[in-house]
Amino acid sequence: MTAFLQQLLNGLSLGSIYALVALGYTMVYGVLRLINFAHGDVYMLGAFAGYYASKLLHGRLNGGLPEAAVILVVSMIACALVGMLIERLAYRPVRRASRLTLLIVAIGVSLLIENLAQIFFGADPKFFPQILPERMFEWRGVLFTNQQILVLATAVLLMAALTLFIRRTRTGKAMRAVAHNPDAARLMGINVNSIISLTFALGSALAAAGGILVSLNQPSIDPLMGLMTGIKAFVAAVLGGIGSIPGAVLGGLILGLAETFVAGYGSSTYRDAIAFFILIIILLCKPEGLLGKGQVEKV
Amino acid sequence: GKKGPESNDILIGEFGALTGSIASFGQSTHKGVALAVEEVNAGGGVLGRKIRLITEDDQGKPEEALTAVTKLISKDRVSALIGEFASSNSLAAAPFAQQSRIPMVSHGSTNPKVTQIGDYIFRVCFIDPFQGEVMAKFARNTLKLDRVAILRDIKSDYSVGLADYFTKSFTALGGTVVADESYSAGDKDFNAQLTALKGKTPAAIFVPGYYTEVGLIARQARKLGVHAILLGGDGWDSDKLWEIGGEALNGSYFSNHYSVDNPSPVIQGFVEQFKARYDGEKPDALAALGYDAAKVLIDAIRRAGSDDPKAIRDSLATTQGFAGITGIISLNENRDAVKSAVVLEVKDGKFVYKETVDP
Amino acid sequence: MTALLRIENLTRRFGGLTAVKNVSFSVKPGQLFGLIGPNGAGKTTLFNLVTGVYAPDEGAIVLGESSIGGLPPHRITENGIARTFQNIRLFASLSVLDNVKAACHMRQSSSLFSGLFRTRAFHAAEEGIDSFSRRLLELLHLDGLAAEEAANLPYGHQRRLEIARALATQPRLLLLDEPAAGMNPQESQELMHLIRRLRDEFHLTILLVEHNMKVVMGVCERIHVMDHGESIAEGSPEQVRRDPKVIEAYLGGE
Amino acid sequence: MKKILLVLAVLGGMGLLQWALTAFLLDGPVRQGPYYYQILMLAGINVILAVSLNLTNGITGQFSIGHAGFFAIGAYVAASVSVYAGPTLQGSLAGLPSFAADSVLLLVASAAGVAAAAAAGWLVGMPSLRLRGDYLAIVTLGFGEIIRVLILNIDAVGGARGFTGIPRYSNFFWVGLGVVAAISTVRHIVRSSHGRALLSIREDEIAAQAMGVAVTRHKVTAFVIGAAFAGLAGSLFGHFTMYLHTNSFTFVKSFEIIIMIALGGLGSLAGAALGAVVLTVLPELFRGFAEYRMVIYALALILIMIYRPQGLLGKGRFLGRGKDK
Amino acid sequence: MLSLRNLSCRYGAVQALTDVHLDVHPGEVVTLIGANGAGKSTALKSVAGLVHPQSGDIVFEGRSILRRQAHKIAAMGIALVPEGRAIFANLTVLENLEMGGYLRTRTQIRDGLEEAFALFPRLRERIRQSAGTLSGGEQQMLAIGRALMARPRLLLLDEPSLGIAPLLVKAIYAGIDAINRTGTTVLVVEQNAHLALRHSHRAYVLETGRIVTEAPSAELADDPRVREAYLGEG
Ligand SMILES: Nc1ncnc2c1ncn2[C@@H]1O[C@H](COP(=O)(O)OP(=O)(O)OP(=O)(O)O)[C@@H](O)[C@H]1O
Ligand SMILES: Nc1ncnc2c1ncn2[C@@H]1O[C@H](COP(=O)(O)OP(=O)(O)OP(=O)(O)O)[C@@H](O)[C@H]1O
Ligand SMILES: [Mg+2]
Ligand SMILES: [Mg+2]
Repeated sequence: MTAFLQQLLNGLSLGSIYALVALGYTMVYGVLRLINFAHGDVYMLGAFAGYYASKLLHGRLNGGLPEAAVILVVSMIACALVGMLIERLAYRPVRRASRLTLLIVAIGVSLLIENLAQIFFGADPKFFPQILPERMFEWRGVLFTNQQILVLATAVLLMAALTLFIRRTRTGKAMRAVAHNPDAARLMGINVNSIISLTFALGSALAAAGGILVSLNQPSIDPLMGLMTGIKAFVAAVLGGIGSIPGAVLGGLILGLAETFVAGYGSSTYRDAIAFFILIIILLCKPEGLLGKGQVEKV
Repeated sequence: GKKGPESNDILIGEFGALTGSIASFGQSTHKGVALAVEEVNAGGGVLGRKIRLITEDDQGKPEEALTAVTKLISKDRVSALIGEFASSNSLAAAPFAQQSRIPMVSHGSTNPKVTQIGDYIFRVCFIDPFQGEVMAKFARNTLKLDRVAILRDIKSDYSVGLADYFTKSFTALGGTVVADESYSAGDKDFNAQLTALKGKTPAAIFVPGYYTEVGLIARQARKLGVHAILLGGDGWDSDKLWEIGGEALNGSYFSNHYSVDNPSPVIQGFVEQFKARYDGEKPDALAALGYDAAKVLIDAIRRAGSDDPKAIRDSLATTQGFAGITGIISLNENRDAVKSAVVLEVKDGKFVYKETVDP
Repeated sequence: MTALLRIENLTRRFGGLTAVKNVSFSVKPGQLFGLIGPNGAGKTTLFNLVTGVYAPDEGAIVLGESSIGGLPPHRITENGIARTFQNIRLFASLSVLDNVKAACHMRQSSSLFSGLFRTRAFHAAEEGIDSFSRRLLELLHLDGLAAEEAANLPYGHQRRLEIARALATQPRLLLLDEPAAGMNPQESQELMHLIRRLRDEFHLTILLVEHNMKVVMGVCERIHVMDHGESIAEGSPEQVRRDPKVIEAYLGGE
Repeated sequence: MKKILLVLAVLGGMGLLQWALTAFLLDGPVRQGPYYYQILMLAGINVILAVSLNLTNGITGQFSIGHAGFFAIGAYVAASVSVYAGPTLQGSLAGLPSFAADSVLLLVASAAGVAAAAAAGWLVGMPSLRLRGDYLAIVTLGFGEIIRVLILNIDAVGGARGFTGIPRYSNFFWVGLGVVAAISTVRHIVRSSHGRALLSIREDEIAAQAMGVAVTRHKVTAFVIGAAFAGLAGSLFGHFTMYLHTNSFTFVKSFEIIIMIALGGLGSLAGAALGAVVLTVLPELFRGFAEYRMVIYALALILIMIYRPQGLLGKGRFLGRGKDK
Repeated sequence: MLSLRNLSCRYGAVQALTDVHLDVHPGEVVTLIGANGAGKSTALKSVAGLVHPQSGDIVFEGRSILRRQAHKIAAMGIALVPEGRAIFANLTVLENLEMGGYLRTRTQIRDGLEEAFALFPRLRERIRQSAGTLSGGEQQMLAIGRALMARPRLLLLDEPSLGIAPLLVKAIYAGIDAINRTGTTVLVVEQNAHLALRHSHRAYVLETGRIVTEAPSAELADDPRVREAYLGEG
């Protein structure tokens, strides 16, 4: 029983990482219908931004929460700028081209960031500083840390905040309008370019936050850390119903749980295969993802 | 061809993963190789000629390795090759080297099959069966353990090889392998496997992976209350191991080619030189192997007295008692390095010498 | 004469909304049959039920002797029903000619094998498709635009291309959903001639949804009126025009 | 009659080409010969991959990103046949001259590879092709990863150590024939009523159905044919490199193939072929830049797509945002 | 108020508009009629900033809006009900209407909603339905209602009667009259020329991209050439 609970917690912890990254994926997708493959790399940049920020700050603030907060904010801003820059330079020129063109550009940007990062940061892993001291807890034999809880809580909170933002605020609604019909949105007086820029800024800041929170938990960062996480997060987003914010979190958690239980109780050698298999089965039963709304198409 | 064979340099080709997912290892070995070549050139070269190292990137992909080697051999006309670190890439490239009769010295490919490709293929590292046996003997005879679990990197031939040979030797010595779990290089979450292992209460866990993952594995294991001794192979050797794993690693053991604490002036000289050349970075096992591979090759060229590939091959085959950083290297009739291994204990960021195991 | 199409007690719901409620009528072979009603009455939904886009919740759809309710769309087309769409759905980036040719696939295609090896049968079939498609384009006055990309056509031409494409499936029954929308009076007039001509030349039965009363009253021999998913009247154009229920719900007093 | 002549001409042409390549590149005066030959072979194999994926992605409009999975199946199955059944077969072919015997063995092995990949295509396509867009993409991606993990765990094909000992049966003669076969098959399909049916599915599934196109059947057919050619590419690949490792078949490889067809111009056959060649040659041209090589490559990719969003040879306007409107 | 001067517009090789001159004075309802493909929609899209003409000028209230972005033009008080409706298919009816009032305050939106529902009671019944599942005519109502939410000073309508039942067509044109009375200027493109001429002050006839006639609507309705070509008479 303890082992089961522990695995449940392991799964939630892993899943909340996917969820956190999937949120940004789903946001950008929701607006641009773009699988932003560079998202995973922005997540990596976020972690490195945090790494260098903490090196710079070291000793200037007294550590603890304020220092952690400053590092987090600095990285989020840095990545928001990077996100906007990517959108402006790479995606905007091809926005009206086919979706596949956009996708290829995204893959290109992802490759570019990864390879530049390998050159500038070095290919070997770096230790991410423990900017928030870790504490361990035990409950009925189940062990967990404050950081695991932090990641999970952040994912859920962000999900709620983003959902409210998209549903309730004017800007949020404008985002949805741009997503569905950019030309019509312009007719409504919506500045499509700035909405898209904003979406990227927001998505990238989320990715940065994810990068830092995750690196607290798994304090080894390297230029390719976004590759696998990015793909998994994308899978999670699709599983939950791409474009749906609660879906991203649900998808992430399910993916994390699936991987964990397969590895814990089945065969860890076949972990990825079985986890993907489960996903495929879910998608075959629910073709628009768990919380996705099927594209309404009136004939 | 401006600087083709007309120029008087001796051409050596190197292929490795400078980019891609295993670039951290490829870059490390490249630093070792480059350092060796620079050092020789600074000392006047060999046979009175300079050595020119041509390095090609293979992105860590087998077919790219083959392309890189084809290019090095047919376009650049190198006299000998150094590479690759990953056995899969060596296995992809070696047949062409063999067919073209260009000697190839691998620094880190531990799969026994690599040198079986043909009589032009050599290596300066020990092979999986030996290292697996070293740790099995150490666990069984020195630490007197009888219940050990394995956590292998399923994507790495090196890790899989070590795990298999460890299992074989350890059970032959009367121990039991209580669990065999796996992960894939690049993973960052090992909680599921560790929780599963915890239930089997092993006294030690053999993790024959790379430092890139082992640090995190150690951390996560301790957080889950897994206090088994961690054991590993030369893939552990790196500064980064302690940086990432920290105290969670105290009391772990791994086999390696050499101990940095070894006061031997050769080794200390190498460490100093490496640090001076690369901004204070400490050489890891891969860098040392790259360095040795280059040195062994250059030594063979010197002894051959020519840069003719056939002559180099023949003199490589007679390498005996070469004092490298990673040990005394003698190449046997299978063109594999015969050298002893050391077992090191991780202690507060230092790798402390425990014992030497001879082949 | 037995009916070509019989709709019996057809019902379809969307959530709480009953878009088509217990509708019955039948269309005789060769008839020009009109279906009218206010916006949201359920006309397009009825078309969607007949062509298999939606499955009926209740009721039956019978074409000739066979029940087709709930069959997949391509099977229904095979049975001889073709349609145009109210919201135009052309194959946007294909040429005008290829739009029509694609619709020929069902009736006249050679096997994949003969296509791969370019057998004589293949060439014969391709020639047949080509000449048939061009004849249809001519009929709809689109022959000058054969190479044009469908998406670049103006609205009115797109509507005509939809008709040409539907004809290419060689239907017995043709469903037209607001074919005159976006046409000016003169063009609608031409459309009326065209509809009659199609009926005669292709021995078609036509079921027509249209808000342009000139067109409806001008070509239809019989008209069925729906409102809020239900049938409210049926009869000749004269009868329908004078029906007070129809005037109140749809036509308005003039 | 004309067709037989054409086939003979192609065979003869390829034979001649192979002879010339051997004479000049492999054993001959061209210094970089083997290197060029190597690139030529890989380019040919990539052309087969790109052209076949184009049938699914470009022509039928189904977004598949698991092509490397079929490539892997073809490669491993064909190689297994050669390695495990080869010796027996070789015995019964003892009378033939060696090149003929090799050819027969390669054909047998490739047939197995193609059949296995096609079967896998059917197995994946049947249930999943009713999914749309990115959902289909995920399923195909997952399939590719599943295949990779399964292979990693099969000891008979070397698992993580890789599959060694595969004889080198393929040469440019066979790869060239494969390219011709792939291009002419896809071309013939596209220019037939089946091809128009596939295009109509890409444009608008609902309308296609209404025009009597059996959408699922056509999609699956296209998918199976695409998979079969990926299997052929795999067979030729394994018998050329003589070694297989799953690192050659990750989702990154699938992406590469997609980049090829997008770069060439989605839906354009010549484009797919050109894209494959460019993408094979480009990284080689950038070798001089050492570790900046992939940076330059990525930049080149982005710039090409910005300045030529429809691809090098594409007209491309479909798969655009148009559908949202 | 609005004037198109020498406007020419091309799509690739297709010349959609050539040297078009067109004026709309404050308070007017102006109709633009023409055959299929004459370029009517292109003219409206150019004004709204959705397509960018090659030459000529568009002046709105004394300022050139030729190179302005669509959202800025919208902010100046121009609203377009586009051909094909361009509703937000996955948003609900209410959300679509709210988007129409994107540039306005909450209270203004609330008032606007009431007005839109008064004009099209059907929309109120469908308030929570996804706009994409509305019937064709309902979508058209939504598109018009959404444009009105912005309270534009210049309303551009591209075939507002398209796909609308006869009874409702009358209601829509009555609505246009009413909007016009409250001071909104209207430029309407219409195939149903009878109707449009009856409800407008002046009209232009566009033929293959050129303006061929301009006259008060009543006059035009009597012009025999127009009667034959656009009213389907004779
Ligand atoms: N898929 C759907 N989901 C929910 N409601 C739907 C759907 N399809 C149609 N409806 C509703 O059903 C009713 C009937 O729609 P339908 O399209 O059949 O009307 P119609 O008679 O064709 O109207 P119009 O003349 O305006 O085209 C409408 O109120 C519409 O909102
Ligand atoms: N995106 C486009 N690309 C190419 N040509 C176009 C495009 N849009 C319109 N055209 C062409 O421009 C011309 C004018 O089109 P426009 O849509 O303005 O006509 P219209 O008068 O509104 O016609 P309709 O009454 O059918 O709506 C037509 O010949 C049309 O084919
Ligand atoms: Mg309708
Ligand atoms: Mg128009």
